[in-house]
Amino acid sequence: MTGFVDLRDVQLAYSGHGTETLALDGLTMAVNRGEFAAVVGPSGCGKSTLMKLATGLIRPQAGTVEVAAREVDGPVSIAGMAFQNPSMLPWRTTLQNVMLPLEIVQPHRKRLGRERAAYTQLAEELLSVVGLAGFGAKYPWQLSGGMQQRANLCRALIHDPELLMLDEPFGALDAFTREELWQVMRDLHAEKGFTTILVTHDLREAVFLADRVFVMSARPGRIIVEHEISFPRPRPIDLTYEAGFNDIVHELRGHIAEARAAA
Amino acid sequence: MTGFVDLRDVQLAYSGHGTETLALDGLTMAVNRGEFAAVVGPSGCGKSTLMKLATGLIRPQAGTVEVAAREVDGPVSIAGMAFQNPSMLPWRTTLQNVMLPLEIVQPHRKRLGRERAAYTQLAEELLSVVGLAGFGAKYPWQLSGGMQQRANLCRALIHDPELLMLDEPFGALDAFTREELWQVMRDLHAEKGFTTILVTHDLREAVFLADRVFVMSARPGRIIVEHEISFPRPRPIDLTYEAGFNDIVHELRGHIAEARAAA
Amino acid sequence: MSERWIKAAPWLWTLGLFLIWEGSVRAFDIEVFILPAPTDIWAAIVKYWTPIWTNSLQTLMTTTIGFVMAVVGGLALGLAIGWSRAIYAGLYPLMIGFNSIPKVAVVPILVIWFGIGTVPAVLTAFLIAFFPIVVNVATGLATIEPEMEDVLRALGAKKMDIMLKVGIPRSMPYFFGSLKIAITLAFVGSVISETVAANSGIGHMMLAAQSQFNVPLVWAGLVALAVLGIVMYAAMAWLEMRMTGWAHRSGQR
Amino acid sequence: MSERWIKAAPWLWTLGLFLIWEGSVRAFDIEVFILPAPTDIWAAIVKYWTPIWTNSLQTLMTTTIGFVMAVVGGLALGLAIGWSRAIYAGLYPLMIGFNSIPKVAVVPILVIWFGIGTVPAVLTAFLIAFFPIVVNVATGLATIEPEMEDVLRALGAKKMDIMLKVGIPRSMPYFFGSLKIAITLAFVGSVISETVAANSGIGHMMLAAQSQFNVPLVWAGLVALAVLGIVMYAAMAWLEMRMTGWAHRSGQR
Amino acid sequence: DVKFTLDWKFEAPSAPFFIAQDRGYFEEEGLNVTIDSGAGSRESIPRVATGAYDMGFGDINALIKLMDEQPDLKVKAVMMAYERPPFAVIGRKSQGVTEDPKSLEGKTLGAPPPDAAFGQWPAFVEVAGLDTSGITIENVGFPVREPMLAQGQVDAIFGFSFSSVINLKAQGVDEDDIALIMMGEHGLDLYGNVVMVNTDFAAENPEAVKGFVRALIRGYLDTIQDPAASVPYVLKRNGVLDEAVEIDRINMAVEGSMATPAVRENGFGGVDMAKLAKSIEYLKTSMGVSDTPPAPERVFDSSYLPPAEERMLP
Ligand SMILES: Nc1ncnc2c1ncn2[C@@H]1O[C@H](COP(=O)(O)OP(=O)(O)OP(=O)(O)O)[C@@H](O)[C@H]1O
Ligand SMILES: Nc1ncnc2c1ncn2[C@@H]1O[C@H](COP(=O)(O)OP(=O)(O)OP(=O)(O)O)[C@@H](O)[C@H]1O
Ligand SMILES: [Mg+2]
Ligand SMILES: [Mg+2]
Repeated sequence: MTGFVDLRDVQLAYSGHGTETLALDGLTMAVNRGEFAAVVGPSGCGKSTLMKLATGLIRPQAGTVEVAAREVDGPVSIAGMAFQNPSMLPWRTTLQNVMLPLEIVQPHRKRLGRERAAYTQLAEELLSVVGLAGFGAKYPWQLSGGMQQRANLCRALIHDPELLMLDEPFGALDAFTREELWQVMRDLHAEKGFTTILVTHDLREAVFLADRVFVMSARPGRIIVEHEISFPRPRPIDLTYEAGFNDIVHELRGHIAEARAAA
Repeated sequence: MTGFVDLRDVQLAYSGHGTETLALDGLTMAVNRGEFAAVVGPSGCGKSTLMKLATGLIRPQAGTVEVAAREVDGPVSIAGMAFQNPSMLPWRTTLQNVMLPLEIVQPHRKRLGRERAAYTQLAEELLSVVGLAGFGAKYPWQLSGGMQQRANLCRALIHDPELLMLDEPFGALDAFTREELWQVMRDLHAEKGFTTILVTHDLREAVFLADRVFVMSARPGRIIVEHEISFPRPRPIDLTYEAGFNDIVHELRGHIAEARAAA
Repeated sequence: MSERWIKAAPWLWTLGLFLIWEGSVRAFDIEVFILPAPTDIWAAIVKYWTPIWTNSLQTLMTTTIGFVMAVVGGLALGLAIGWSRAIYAGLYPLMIGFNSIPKVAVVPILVIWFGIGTVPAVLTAFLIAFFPIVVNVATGLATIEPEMEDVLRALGAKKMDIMLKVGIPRSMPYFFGSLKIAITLAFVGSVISETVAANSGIGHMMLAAQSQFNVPLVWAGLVALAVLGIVMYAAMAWLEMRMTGWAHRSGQR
Repeated sequence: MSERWIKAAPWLWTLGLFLIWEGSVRAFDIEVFILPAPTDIWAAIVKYWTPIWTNSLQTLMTTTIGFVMAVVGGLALGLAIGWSRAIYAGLYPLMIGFNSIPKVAVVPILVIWFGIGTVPAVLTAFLIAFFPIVVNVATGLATIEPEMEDVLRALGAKKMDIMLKVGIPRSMPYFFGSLKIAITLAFVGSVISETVAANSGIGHMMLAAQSQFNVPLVWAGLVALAVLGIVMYAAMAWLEMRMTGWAHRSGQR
Repeated sequence: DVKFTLDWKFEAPSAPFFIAQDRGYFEEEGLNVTIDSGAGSRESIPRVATGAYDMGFGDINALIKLMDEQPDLKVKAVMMAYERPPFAVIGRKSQGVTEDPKSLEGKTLGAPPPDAAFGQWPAFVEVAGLDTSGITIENVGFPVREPMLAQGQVDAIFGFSFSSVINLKAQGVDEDDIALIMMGEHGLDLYGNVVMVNTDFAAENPEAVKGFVRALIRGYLDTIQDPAASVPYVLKRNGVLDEAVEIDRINMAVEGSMATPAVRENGFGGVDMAKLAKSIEYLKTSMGVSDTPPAPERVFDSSYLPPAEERMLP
């Protein structure tokens, strides 16, 4: 079975200054079209590396990476990515940062000139969905850490990507804002059906949002457990207080504990 | 009563490009010497701003800020701070970054020349406590997000500060690493008795570590609830699974929900 | 230090310099053909105001044209060098070699090709101002944080887009830093060319004054150059602040 | 493009340039005193190898001394300007004014003070190379991200410490960028000075050749300058890579 | 010790200095002389005036002009080297310039403003009776002067006979095509380069100045006697010279400027005060010397010269 995103036996080592760091080794995973996948694992195990591989930002030393049935040999243009570190461009306002993908990715790029007003409105709506109404004109360094992260999420979403890559998008948010955004993500996914890979440390987040949760081993990372989450969709937020839910969270917890111990 | 850290009726507005953002207004809070305080509140409410005020990085427009019974009129040298954004200096290795405070703060600065080996060992031990053994020679951009955050924590601790300011130090860590570091913090605090202010979004973290939890309102931020946590110390990690513990977490949750709703 | 003192500082320093200068000329009885006193220079400025003024305008014009050419060319080449390693490897050494050649040696060739007058002056200004822009832009591009590029690369952006959206804005502080260097060099370039072959311009005027042993007028020319240089520089600095305010955040508090 | 081609690129381009040059000189029958063909220049290099070599060494020495002085002085002044707004406001305009003055006008004064020979050449190299360093260092300091400074400020660091630990390292890419500009300028400076006042050095040799109308030798001198310039530049670039490798991360992958 | 600055680079016309040096004439006078190259026959005057150099070699006309402006200038001339200056207008016959100055009318002349020959143009116009209305003067720099003439972009140039003519030949202009108009031969009776001394130095070391002049005159006499033999002394110091060209140059210099009829008659190194007075009159026209010019005796002090017998040409 080949998935929409398909990594097979991938190995990746960072080299530099004479030393080599083996980040991933023998990692195999497949995510189907339209699926919502979550990746969890101990800190430094190679999750961000995995994300960069899937978008083609870096190339594996061994193994193959395929997205949409094409071998990835350079950055793929169908993805939207929220980096772990927001890395907003400091010379652009938040709104301009959010609208950046529109200036790059077709067909928006073509349309942007004519329909700038419409697109601006779209961006502003998206900002207000994440609670940043009125902050579009501010520069990124005028936002708080959590606000930057939310803007970062908007930037990943604005151009309606087929593949959404989210690297700890909610880490710096308080529980309420976080849960609100879970629901936003849930609804957007239901509506647009994009394939999503979410990296997170919050197991409840993973279980609530994902169709499948992948657990990674400690570095060098590979997938040690794949856990199907079969709660029916749409999932209400109250689900997270139910016993069945917490059982799964506990089970995943156990897997991670093992992964850490094994290292 | 004047505390070790004492903010009275503080107001702070960021200005720039013609607009003003009122971040804090009428904030009053006092933390006693040796106390472990936690600050929680919705994203963008001014928590990081509060931290910068207490260390003297910025000055309030109104009200007074006192640390160790002296009005703060510039950066205080008795504090160690872990910024929300790790901001490591890219031209230094991780070890050099961690040792930076020793090059600045007395009496280490005087001694560093003679006792470099001892200090280097101290730094390496600290790195291995947070699980970064062997990563000292790497540059910050060769670390994963969570690893950078842990190095950031080491940098705040290395010079044995009297006042420790931690701005979401565990946000990018998996649950296990996080809980391990909670215990590290707990033991260090018991041993050295520094005064600590911890900003966090994780209420369990706040309740487990703190003597007192301050809840902030939405922006413009001020303290709306002050909650004494009276669990005896040393607190075992299992405490977090007890009912009494979860009750307090739920209570705080309620306060934050109110704070958000009020905004 | 109060805002007002800082405002006044340039004037005070300049005044101080002139006072010391005047004082030492008088104290050591330095002869006018070695170093005229500021008062002598001032007298020359007043007396020869019209030629100084018209020649300054001429020099200003040639400098401006040459500088604009250098900005366009330097930016383009700097970006090209930052763009392609092949261009970098091939063209850069040649350019460095060329730049190590004193322009005064090149002026004669330009004069023989283009006749005397404005064209060689413009070209000299261009040739001399061009290099710092290239180097700084290329350095700016080379030191971009890869994380910033990744933001665009992850969108599948073409190299051109990365250049436009990240490369150029991010290297603007370097670019404007170089403009401040380039503008004064452009000035020097056109003046040098004017001394070799021109019938007008400050350089020509200074040379004519020199051959008349009118040393105060030579120095009046130098003062005119200095003033024009400062004005041009200030214009660049203003532009820099407008364009790269985001990079100068620390200055704002 | 393969690594090997990139390695070869500088040589290929240079070769190409010389071929085109030779070709056009022959095709358009350009007279030797306008533009000698590379073969003529080569002949001159061979014939006058000894003077070229000894004079080059002299120029290299003066340039190096002047450059080192400029580096020390420029770095110091750049930091001072970045340090204090009063110094910035007061000194900067004067410096810009001074820099807009062609150095060739200053050389005679230096000669009167120091006689001819090495000293004025060193000083001219210094004066001309100094400014880009100051401007770039000051620009580098002005564009530091306040977050980085905060790391030290939060520790109660003195301004001096912030300068040492953040200011200087962070502005190193700018500094080294400027060194690459400054080294070639220093070269130009000492050559200019040598043409006015020296008994040796490439500048002197070129002027002597010029007054002999030995145009191929003049060009041989230019080629020598270009080669020396490239060597010095390469040394700076190497130093840059060693010192600010952290800023050139994107180049490493 | 004497620090001496020449007017120009080390070329054949400075051979006498090096002969005096290398053949030990200076040493015989008990002098230790250092000779530096110069940047023009005017540039050396301030060098001496300020005391940066004790003595120097430069243009007497520029010296007069400077003394006129700066009456307390600490320089005086002590020995005449070029009885007749090499000031000339050099044209090309193929472009209609002949040896007759009148042929310059209606032509385009190239002139570097600081050129000493060009400096005398107004006086030359007067003595030669030229109509300047049709003459265009183009400001060309030294490096492009001869090339522009060679290329025909100008019809004639100002310059020193023994520089420009030889440079033109070096550029491949046929010797027969060169028209040399010596200003001195058409009525502009001036003096050329002199040895100058800083007046403070002269007052303190009169014997050194006398010794220097005596030794240097021996050098000049040697040169005049056998110009070609003097060239190696220069070649030794300037590796880029071409021997044949330099022999050509020194021959022209000896012929045209050093061993003139007046010198043959009166000996080398001295001046005729009447001629000097007259030349100062010319300078009023050409260089704007004021109506109260420095006295000839103030400009040139013959007291350091050896007796005339020692100065006669062989
Ligand atoms: N640019 C780099 N150069 C060298 N090593 C790197 C680089 N980036 C990451 N690494 C190393 O690769 C390993 C995996 O890093 P990665 O960022 O993928 O971890 P992660 O799973 O995202 O961790 P976290 O949860 O802490 O963000 C780490 O050990 C890290 O040190
Ligand atoms: N440098 C700045 N300039 C202008 N406004 C700023 C600046 N820094 C913060 N703000 C504004 O001040 C408010 C509070 O910011 P602060 O960083 O203190 O929030 P926070 O409580 O730390 O949020 P988070 O939990 O998301 O980190 C925000 O609305 C933010 O937009
Ligand atoms: Mg990561
Ligand atoms: Mg914050």
